[in-house]
Amino acid sequence: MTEAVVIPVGVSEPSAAPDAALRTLAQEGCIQCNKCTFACPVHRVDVLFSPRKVILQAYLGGGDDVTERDLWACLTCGECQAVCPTQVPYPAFIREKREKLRDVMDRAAPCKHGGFKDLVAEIMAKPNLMQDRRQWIGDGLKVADTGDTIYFTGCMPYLDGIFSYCDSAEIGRAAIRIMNAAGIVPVVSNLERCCGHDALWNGKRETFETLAKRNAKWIVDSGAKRLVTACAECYYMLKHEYPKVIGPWPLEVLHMSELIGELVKDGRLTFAKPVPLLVTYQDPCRLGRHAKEYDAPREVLQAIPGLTFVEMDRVRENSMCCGVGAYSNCDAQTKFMQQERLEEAASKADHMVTACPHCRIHFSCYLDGKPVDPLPPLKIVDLTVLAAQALG
Amino acid sequence: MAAVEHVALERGLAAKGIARDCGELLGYASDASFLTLGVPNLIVFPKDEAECVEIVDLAVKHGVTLVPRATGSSTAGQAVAPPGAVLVDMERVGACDARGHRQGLFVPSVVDASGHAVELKAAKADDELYVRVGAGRTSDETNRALRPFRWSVAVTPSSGYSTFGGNFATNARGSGTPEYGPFGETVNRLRLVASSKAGARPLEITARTEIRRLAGHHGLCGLVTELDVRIAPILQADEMLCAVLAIESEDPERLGATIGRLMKRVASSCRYYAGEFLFVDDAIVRPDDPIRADPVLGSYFAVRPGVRKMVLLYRGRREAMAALPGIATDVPEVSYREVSYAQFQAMMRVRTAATGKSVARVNVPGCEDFLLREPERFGTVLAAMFAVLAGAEGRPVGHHYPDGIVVHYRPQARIDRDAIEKAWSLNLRLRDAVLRPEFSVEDRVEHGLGLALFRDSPPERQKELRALKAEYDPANVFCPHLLDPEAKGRFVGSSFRL
Amino acid sequence: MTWEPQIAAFCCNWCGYAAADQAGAAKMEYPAGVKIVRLMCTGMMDPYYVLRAFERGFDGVLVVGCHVGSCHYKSGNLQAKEQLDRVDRVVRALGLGGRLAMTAASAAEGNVFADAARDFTEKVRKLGPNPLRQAVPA
Amino acid sequence: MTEKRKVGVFLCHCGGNISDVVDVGKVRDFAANQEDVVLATDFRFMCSNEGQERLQREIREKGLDGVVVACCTPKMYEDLFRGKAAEAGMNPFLLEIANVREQCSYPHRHEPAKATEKAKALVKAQVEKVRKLWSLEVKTAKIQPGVAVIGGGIAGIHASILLADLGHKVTLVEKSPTIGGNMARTVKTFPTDDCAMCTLSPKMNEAYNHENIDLMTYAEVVDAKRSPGKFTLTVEKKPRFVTDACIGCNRCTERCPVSTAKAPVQVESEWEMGLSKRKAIYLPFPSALPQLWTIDADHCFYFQRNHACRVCQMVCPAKAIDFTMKPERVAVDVGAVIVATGWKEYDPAPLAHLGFRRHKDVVTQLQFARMLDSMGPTRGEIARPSDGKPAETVVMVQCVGSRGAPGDPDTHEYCSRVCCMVAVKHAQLLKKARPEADVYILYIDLRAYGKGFEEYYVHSMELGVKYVRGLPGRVHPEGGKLLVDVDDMLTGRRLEIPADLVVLSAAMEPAPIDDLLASLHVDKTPDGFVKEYHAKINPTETAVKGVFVAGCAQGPKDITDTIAQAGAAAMSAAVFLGSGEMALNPLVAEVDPNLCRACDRCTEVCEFDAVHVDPNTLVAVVDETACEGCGKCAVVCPTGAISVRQFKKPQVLAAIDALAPMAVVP
Repeated sequence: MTEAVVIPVGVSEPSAAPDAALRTLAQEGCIQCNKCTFACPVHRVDVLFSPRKVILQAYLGGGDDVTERDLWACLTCGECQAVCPTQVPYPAFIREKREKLRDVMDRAAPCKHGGFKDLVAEIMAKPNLMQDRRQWIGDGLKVADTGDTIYFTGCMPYLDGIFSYCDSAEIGRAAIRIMNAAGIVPVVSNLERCCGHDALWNGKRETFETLAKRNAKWIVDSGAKRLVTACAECYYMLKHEYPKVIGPWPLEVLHMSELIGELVKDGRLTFAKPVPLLVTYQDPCRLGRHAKEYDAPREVLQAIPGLTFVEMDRVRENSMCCGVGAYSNCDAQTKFMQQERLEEAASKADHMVTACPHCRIHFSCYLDGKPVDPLPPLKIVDLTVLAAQALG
Repeated sequence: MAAVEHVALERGLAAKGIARDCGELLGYASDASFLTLGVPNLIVFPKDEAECVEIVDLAVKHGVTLVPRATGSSTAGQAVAPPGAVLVDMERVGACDARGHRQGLFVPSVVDASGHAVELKAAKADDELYVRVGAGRTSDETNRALRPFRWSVAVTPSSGYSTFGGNFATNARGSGTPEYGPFGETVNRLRLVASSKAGARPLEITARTEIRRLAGHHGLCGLVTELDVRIAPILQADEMLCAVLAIESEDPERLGATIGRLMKRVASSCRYYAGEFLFVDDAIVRPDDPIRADPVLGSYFAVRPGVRKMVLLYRGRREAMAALPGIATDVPEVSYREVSYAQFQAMMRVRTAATGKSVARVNVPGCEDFLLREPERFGTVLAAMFAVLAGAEGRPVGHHYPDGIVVHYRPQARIDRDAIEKAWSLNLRLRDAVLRPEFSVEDRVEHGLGLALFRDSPPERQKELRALKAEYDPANVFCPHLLDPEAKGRFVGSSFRL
Repeated sequence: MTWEPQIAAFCCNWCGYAAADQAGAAKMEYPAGVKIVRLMCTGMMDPYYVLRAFERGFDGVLVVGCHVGSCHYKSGNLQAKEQLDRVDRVVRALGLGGRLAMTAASAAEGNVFADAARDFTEKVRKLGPNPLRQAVPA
Repeated sequence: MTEKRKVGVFLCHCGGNISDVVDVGKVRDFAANQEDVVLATDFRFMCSNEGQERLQREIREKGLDGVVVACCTPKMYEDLFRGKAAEAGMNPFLLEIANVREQCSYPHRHEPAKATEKAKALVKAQVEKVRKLWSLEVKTAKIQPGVAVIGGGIAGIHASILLADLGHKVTLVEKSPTIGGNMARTVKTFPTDDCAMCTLSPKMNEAYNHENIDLMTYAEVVDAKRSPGKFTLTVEKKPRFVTDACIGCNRCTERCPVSTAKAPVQVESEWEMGLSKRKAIYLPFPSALPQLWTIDADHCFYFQRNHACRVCQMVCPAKAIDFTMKPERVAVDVGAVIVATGWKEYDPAPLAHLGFRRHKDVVTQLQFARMLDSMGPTRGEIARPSDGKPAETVVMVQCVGSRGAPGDPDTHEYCSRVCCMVAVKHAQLLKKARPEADVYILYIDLRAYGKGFEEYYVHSMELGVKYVRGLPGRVHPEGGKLLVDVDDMLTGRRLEIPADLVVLSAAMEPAPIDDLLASLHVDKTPDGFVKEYHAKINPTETAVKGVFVAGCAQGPKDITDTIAQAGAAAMSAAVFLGSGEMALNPLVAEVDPNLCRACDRCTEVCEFDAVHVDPNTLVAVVDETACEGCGKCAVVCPTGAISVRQFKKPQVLAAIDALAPMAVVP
């Protein structure tokens, strides 16, 4: 019972027995149509990179036949899966390959900040950790130690210690402002730890599971009814990956955009102040293709008075990745992907809204540096921050 | 990288800074046909005509065989290279910027029949217009660029991400073919890098007769780099008719005969844009697929056991299809329903996905698709076909073209040697059962003949191809292996031969 | 053995490291828990090193560079300051506040180095062991 | 993945300095058990010949490709040991020092146990680092022969001659029509009172005639590009409109209508500090070099009144006038550049209370110097510019524009250093010429610090020069004189000195060369003078390798010091050029092109202008001749594409991890 019977001329009998990842893949029935390669943002700038090729190579070579470049260059953005006629879960495939191969095929040079974030995650996985992660909140904002709603900040409090070019804490402040405005005093806990997104997607499942269990412990113990996060990655992880490890949640997991939509619907939140901006929206991979949440953010944008919202050409499942996945790959190619996407955005609007702090960071990083080609003026704004501006 | 001429070739490419890969190329050992001739040891990625010229020059100089491939979606083995040959990935040609990065979003340049640039905004619906595109462009990309102007490519092959270069090499058919003919008919101008004894020979071809000759050249004649491709205005909802016809029966012969007669009448009295059909079974869409919940379409997916159910889809200009409702009502076994364009597209998605693309299965090539010239024989053919298919997995689908019915069938197999080999032998039996002149059945018109080009194309076409090749490729660097009637590939999943 | 604060002292080649040599040569004493990592300039002090040191169990991180204006490379020490101020946010959020410090000592100021090493060690002693590190039985 | 290493560890007792405290045996045994360590040995004196031979023997016999010497600070013997290792055939950059003396046995000498533990950690750290190190090659870059000296003052001239005598091809670029600079204006030089021109002229001639000196006057360096070992200067030669055919007969000047009595256009002579007029075609001063006349197109009627006047052309016997001359740009490739752009005199106009420009009889020391010149505008007569009457009472005011209040935009904070002696010199020259004249010097501090200066100063008092401690509150005309109000801080008396002539000792300012410095990427100190590499020990070098500084461009100084520094600069340049090629420090930044995002952040933080993004490849490129290896770029690089050799992340981390306490939560 093996798909490794595939032995073309000149190829020796595959050594390694095909593994789980490969089986998933093959059983999804890859038909080698190459649409994945076509949709792949990495392929566009590095013609040698092709998911189809990687699949066939793994398929014929017996599982672990993956090159280091192919293993780490993938953004796991899922554009390939979105266009695949048979829904081959390529990101999941790469993820499992990374879990399996990272020891023998560690990234030659991970995106530097990624290395830093990984280390923060490693530290947060340690037992007797006493964080003081609420300094960023500042005055005038109400948070609690217990309550119905948890605001899961994610690594946001740490990001400003790494990235000079965008103030990530303002996302958190905006989120709390909005909740306060709707009469919600969210729980922000010092017990919170990294959601483990990067760990999982970079093949450190152990770290991820430790983090997941430690988070689940305090979240469940808190007795809260729902958990909200403004981060696409945290949202995807908590909602879709955590249950696989810790079982079903006793509470509801929401992305900030969903919460805002809900609050606006039942009139607990009103956007009084017009925000006269011309914006377009960047679907974050984790919120969009991975968590299938496309509409909530758009509804929020529509709800903001004075705002003009234009779509880019490639949106929703076909939206283009910000160029960096799980901080695992930022290199000579990345800049071209970001240039391409930002040119597209700039051709439509002067503000690009995203619902993921990380898309925001990666694009801002690009704009902070020197673009490869001249770009029209463009600002990257976080959805939550934008929404908070519309409060009276 | 073994052979000396390859090393020399690779050095030449390096000197010109042409993208190439000579690392592990297991991933290029096959294409969507799952056929292989071996593992190539060099693949080249030209980004424009200039680089194509360099490559052909080097190939002639070093006597290396070139095998062009596009997105690799070929289901017939065009894109696999015999030992010693070099793959040329044409995917970027004319579709990328100076840095070689693919530009998915682009402004289409549109010309008229005589090649003069045209403002698309100002164009009238009945103008004869062409979009000037690189061979690496796809109909998806091009249609996205044309949509704002309410135009689209006249003939769109079922896979919108296959390249125009590939469509021309196989002379592909697709929606639009009933009105405009196969892809080759819609090409008005061609740039081709052919060979001479001395090296590369870039040509510009504008004579329609010559273009028709070259259509379906399977890469034998050189590297196509640019084409003028016919475009057509997008039908608006109110001027469009979308119809779904359905019929079911325990007896495939009766089913086929009835539909065949109906198709013949449609062909003679309607000018339609697309005519597609599929055989529905329970597994054709996932249980959770939203289409099952559709109040109108959902019904088509309920199939009583033991019966064959065929759904036939027509789309076209309302006035050109005025006769269709009448024809349908004349046939009591057939249910007729007009649907919205959205619903039509939903059904088409199922139709496309049904071509042997299902979970937990690999597709076994072989009798991939065939053309039935005389619709009245459809019953006989279906009977013969289902007789062989009894108990096998996979489902036939097809197109109804004015010149005949194309049927696709790719058996699927669980991913283990036994299942794959069963499907394989099934295929061979299917060929024997169906590919019979007396049925007026011809092999492979949709995706080209690929490795089977010479074995399966009629003698006169073989003669024609030889003549073409002699004319355009005197250096004989392009796919000579396709001229070998004995050309054989191996299915990567078995030890069988074609 | 009883817990002794373990300090990673990142020293620039021209001032910090030379000052430590001075201190040694002058037989000035400072706690043995202070261990020096030599860098060419504090300008190459990557915030990553700070976290790595803590992750590997150091109780404190001390960065010793040149005085403002006398950096061998003009402004490396200024960049280091900027970088460390930034990463200190992370350090504090991780509950390691006060365990990161930067100071300056010229090549001649062995005493300044020795004092800094002593004072910082005492400061860290008050904070107790790095919580990321297994508590060592007292 | 680095290949398996063969590391040798050598522990030095330092004759007890180490071994009396650190248990060397324990450390040796510990070291022996470290991964990749194939040899751990100890010895009484590693730095002794015997120790070095041991090192080399073991490297040869065991084929070591990594060595850790645990001894005193690397500042002592790192180079020595690396050299020896290289002789023994090992890549010298694979040798590291574990500093167990200064860092263990000395500071922890009362805690031997702890010292020993720490020594183990230090050794382990270096072993781990060595295991991660890469072999490095010392690259060299050919240094372009030839040197450019910018500025034809005494500093530039002196430096040029020295270098030319050493056989270097020198390009001497001077922006004015003649060389000589400010020294030529200063009649006599203190403290010896010998005639400036008499000492300067021979040097000017020597420079002018030297076969190795290519003199470019009336020319300016408009751009400079640097590549490894080479500067390419773009020099713009301004058109003189007079060809080399000029025989110096002066007929043109005599007949030039500009600045004649009735002429509507009067041009002040730069050379005479505006004390006299000059023609539109002129020679700055009689002994100017080259002896080539120059047409000042801004004032010449030919240019200003569309070709109205061609007198000079008509009278020129040599047909040397050519109105069609155009500015001409030439590229000059050199290996070194000496900036000797000198100084200009501070303009006291902003100090309204001193009345400069408001009262004709207020002049600066440089103008006064011209008056003292027997060839000068007044033929040596010290007369009042207002009416030409002889000046009976002359008041000199010190620290004009220098030693100003911090932050005062109109003055400089620095001491201009030479003004005191200039005033003393001029005062006594006047006294000697006209003993009856009253000469006052108003000062705050009189700085006579140089050799023979104090005596010079005392002598001036003997001659009757009057010194008043205090600076004037105001200078105002009264009864045909200028009343100078000053409080004598020593006597407390308020003086009102009726002066015929007030002479302001205006500060030295750097010549305006911002563009030049920018294109050379040389910095300025806050006072605007060229920044030396190190104010104390590299006063003639700049942070840019191959660029040197001489004379007042670096700071105010007198001629003696200028000559001295020019010599030093020439020497530094000669040594630099002499080597013919420069060994490039391998411990500098390098870029991984596969990771570079071309974001330009490295370029922004680099103090040495050593990294640039190649616009074609869009990858950052390090200029190894310029990079100092500080590693700022590595920290700001978002992808880790750029890093400093031997201090790459894995190498530093290896050390950190090895030093870290063992008890870490797994």
